[in-house]
Amino acid sequence: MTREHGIALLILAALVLAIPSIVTDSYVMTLMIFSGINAIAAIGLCILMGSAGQVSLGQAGFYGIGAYASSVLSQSFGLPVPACMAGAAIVSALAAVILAVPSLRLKGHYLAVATLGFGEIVYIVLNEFGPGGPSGFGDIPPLSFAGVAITEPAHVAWTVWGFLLLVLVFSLNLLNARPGRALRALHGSETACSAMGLDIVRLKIKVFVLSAVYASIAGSLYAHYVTFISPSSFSFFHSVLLLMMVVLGGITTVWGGVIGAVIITLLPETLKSFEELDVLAYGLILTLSLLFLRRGIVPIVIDKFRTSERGHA
Amino acid sequence: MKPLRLILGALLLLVLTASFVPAQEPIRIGAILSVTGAASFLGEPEKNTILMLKDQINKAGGINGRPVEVIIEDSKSDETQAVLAAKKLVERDKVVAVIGPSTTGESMAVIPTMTQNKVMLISAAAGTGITLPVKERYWIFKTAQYDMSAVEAIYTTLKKKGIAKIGVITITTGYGDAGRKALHEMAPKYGITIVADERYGPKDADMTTQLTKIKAAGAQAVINWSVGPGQVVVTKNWHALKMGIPLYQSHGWGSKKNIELAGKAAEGVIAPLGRVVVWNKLPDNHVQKSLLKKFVTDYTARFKGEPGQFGAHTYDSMQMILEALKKVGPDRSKLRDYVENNLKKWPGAGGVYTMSPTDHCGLDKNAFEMVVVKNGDWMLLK
Amino acid sequence: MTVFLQFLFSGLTVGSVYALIGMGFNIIYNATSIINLAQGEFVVIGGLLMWFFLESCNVPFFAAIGLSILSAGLIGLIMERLTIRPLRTNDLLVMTMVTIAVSIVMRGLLMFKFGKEPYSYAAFTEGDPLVIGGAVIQLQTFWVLGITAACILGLYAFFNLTMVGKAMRACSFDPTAASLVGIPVSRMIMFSFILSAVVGAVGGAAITPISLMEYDKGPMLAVKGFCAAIMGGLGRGRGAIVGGLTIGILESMTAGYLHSGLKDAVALVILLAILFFRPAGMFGNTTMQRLKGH
Amino acid sequence: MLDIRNITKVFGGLRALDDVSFSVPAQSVSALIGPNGAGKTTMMNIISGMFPPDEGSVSFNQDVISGLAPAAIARRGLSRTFQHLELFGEMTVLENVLVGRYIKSRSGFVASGLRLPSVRAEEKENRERSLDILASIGLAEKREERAANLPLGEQRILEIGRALATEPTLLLLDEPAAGLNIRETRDLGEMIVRLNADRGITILLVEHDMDLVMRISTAITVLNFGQKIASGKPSDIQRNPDVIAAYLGDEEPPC
Repeated sequence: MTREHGIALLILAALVLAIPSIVTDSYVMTLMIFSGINAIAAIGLCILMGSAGQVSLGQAGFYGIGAYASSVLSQSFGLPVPACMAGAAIVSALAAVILAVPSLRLKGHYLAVATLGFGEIVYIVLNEFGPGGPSGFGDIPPLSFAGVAITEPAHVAWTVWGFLLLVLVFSLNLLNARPGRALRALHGSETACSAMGLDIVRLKIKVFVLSAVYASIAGSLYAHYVTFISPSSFSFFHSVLLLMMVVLGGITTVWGGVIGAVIITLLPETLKSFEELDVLAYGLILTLSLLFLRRGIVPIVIDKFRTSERGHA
Repeated sequence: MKPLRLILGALLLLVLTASFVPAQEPIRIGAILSVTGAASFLGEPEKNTILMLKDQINKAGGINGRPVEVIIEDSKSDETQAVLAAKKLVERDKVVAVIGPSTTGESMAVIPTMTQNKVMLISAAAGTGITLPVKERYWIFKTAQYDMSAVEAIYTTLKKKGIAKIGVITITTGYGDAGRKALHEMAPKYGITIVADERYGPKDADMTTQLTKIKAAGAQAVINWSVGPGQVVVTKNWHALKMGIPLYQSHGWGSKKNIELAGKAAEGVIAPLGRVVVWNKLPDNHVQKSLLKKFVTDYTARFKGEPGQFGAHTYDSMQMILEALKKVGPDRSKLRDYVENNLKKWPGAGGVYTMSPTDHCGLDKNAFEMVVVKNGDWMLLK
Repeated sequence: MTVFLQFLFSGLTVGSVYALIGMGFNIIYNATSIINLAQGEFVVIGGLLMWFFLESCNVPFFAAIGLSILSAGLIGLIMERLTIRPLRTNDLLVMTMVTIAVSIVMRGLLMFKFGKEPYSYAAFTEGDPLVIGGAVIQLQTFWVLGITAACILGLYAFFNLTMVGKAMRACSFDPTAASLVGIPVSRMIMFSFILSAVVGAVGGAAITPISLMEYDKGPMLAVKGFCAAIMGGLGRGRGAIVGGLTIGILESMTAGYLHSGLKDAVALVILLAILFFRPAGMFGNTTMQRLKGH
Repeated sequence: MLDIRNITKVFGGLRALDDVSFSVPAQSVSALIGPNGAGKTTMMNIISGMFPPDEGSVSFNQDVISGLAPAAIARRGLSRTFQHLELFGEMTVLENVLVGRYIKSRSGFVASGLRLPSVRAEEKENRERSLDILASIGLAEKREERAANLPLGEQRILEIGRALATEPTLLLLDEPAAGLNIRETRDLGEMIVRLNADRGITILLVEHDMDLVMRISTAITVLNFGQKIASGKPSDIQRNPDVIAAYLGDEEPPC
């Protein structure tokens, strides 16, 4: 991890600690919580796409598995929530391996459609066989740690953003060590990677699993926070939304996922005043940002910052 | 320097006088509706109805002189958005009560928020889980009839006609799923066997296959449970296949638009509909007649189209809240108590309500009339 | 047998629409390598505009079709001019995301203009459904099948017989070489958007009397059409047709013989299986795919 | 050390390699030369496992390696560079070399994410070794530069540095001097000789620059139209009439 990342993490950590004193409005707090949840899933997609160059249109599938598995484990078996989240992550990881092994032979659009198909299948299975079917099910135990329920909005925000910080630290550590460098190298040249002795297929499977586990954690947090879930929250649209977050924020750095997630989560709320036209405004803003900020917001800002720094030096 | 001081003085005066005028703080009611998204066919009439009632009450002087403000949040048919909307309404806008959400899933999703904050929610969705178990749903009411009641209305008719074997076709959404469960649950009680149980997606283009299967299974009637374009497509396919068995639709069928879209295919389709759809076919002495007449005429005059079944849901919840406000004032807890204890044989657009500490819906199968489509219009089924 | 025929007809009807959308994907993919996820919106536009001209403006039938096609082509042109051309990037991911954003804009506009309710109009020919071997077919189904066939033939003729069509094919094989021999590649890209919008719109106009049309039907149609194109091998016209019909029939047969709740899932599982065994689709040439690169 | 036995490779109807055999003795600087289209790069790709031969076999330290995946071959100590550069352009110079250290280290996903002490130790060692390599190839000062920003000559050298990081016993260099000026080529030659002498790495070189080949190599194999036409010491090759004829046909005589 470089010094810049460390500083950014510290600032973020300080902000997270200060959440209760900055945010007094519980509606804003809720927005923060959802942003954080989305950011966790987006970081996984960021690493998958930006580092390993794989596209996934089925990330909502893992998000859904995380939510459902964790809810069922905690509701039906009465296991403590952290254990359920870990269990859900294992289920998602297994699903990711099952999907990854055959799919990774596929390239580009074909891989995209395989992941899309996976996400849709998960959605249909949840709809048909999930507890509650399309209507979903509620009364999911709230987040808890060591038997103490976490329901106070500020505490939930701490939990979610705490997870986000952990995920960020883990990801940055990973990306700046042996496996992460290999992943980034994969994005650069697969030919050279194989000549360097990298086992490309295994690396790809592992990063796929990593992104699935992140999405799963996000899904579990969502389920235990809202305490009600139905398949519609885990449809293709959510996969596209996650993709949009990552592309808008910038796929080359995990911070892109965080910023993208916050923006995409807040955007519809700020557009409420457009009423009937909010869908239109949303689409226009997305189109324009993609047209003008095509490399993603974070990489552009970093470049601006670096050039201005150099200009002063 | 002088002109500035003058302006400042004028401004000060303006502010002072403004605060002296007894400008009444409006009473705020919240609403969470699926105005856009997959369930927008629900949210649209629900929203219009609320807007209309709000304007009417304000024109009549508001509640004891205080104007009513309704803050309508679009949940985009999405549970996450619904939760956000609930938090905003309850904690930021400090509303006295909340109407909606439009769907069962969204209603279930906001229940914890409402319960924690001790604010009454009058849902416009049908799911039984919304108001049951009543003990855990202290703050939650609903104005949509139970799916059970609509099913009972259909089954009563079937029994009368001597039909014992039916084919069920439902949409794969919460609406269709709830109907499907109710259909299965109630069938034994009426001696009805479900010989085929088919489903289709909300955007499917053709249901011929499912209907063919139902026919092959020897069903004596088809029951379709859906809202949106699916019910029209099923009707068209049913007609094209000349199935020779009657088609029953759910209470979601109650929009003239459906007859228009299905054309002559709709002839003979039977459905349990709320009286709001067939108000002009009711006898004059019916308790709901006059209020329905006013509701539908006003609605049609202001918005194109009819309020339909779903407009009736928010009509009733809005009227309940307004009545309670007049009686007990803008107190969250007193409003809830009033709705729970004081609405007995209360005529609304959706039926005649009797709320109690053990029933937070207050409607039964008598809220429905069995209606058949004849010559492009509704006819009460005799 | 009757039941089987009925399932087959139902599958063919739905499948031919998937095929048309799949072809729309291919036209743009061949010219630009972009997956245009706003393809479903072209179909919706076709259906809703047809309704607008027929029912709202009372234009005669053929004029209404002509006007719908013209307007759809114009919308395709505008989309290319305003988003794809200024973007000029090799980043296919960003381009594909832009098409998603554009589809949201289109949905917003359609909702604003047409509202959220479904629309329909009379079938192109009046009359009772046809009975073949005991199975019933609505007359409009023949229109859908006929229009699909006409589009296939028309596109075949266009790409093989006309100068513009040949030039577009040349661009899809090798844009650099095409521009070297003087083919205006960027204009060909523009044509591809117009053409694919028209193909989508025609399909939308034909299917609306059967399935109804509302502003937000696009994404589902796009996903199915995309699957059709992928199943047949991206960029292959013939592939999209077979892919679309296969998916349509698979769905119908699953609904008929297995369970209707699983029809989409089974179709997807088979799609995935095909991809896993033939990573470039049923007709995709793996070596071609490798040469064309990433 | 490397034995090429009767290798044949056919692309479409074209015999890119036709029954070619030669060997690379340990500690040598061997060269594979020939006019354009002679099949040199094809041979390099077959040796490194990029694609399998149609016939024949490749043995490395007495083990048959033809048919193995490129990564497996690399892990046996055979590394290579590319004629058309395959650097990780978005990564820094140092990171490029660190990727080369991949097979010589073992930290996995979880350990790295948690930054366990073992990972720190390994990272430290990898960094030191990589910096050593950069120092020895003269790129130490540019270690934080993006690889894509380097001039072509330095990119070629970086590819060699990255290959060195895998600690190979045999290094394949595919036209390392292409696009380099005379001075850069001379430096490159000196570096190759040094690698061979100091680190004991066997080198197999494909190169067009005859000057360089003749100066540094100890054994040369000549291909023409997929067939071996000569092999031997540089002095013998220079005098070989077949070789001269082949190059005259290509209008690019040796020396």
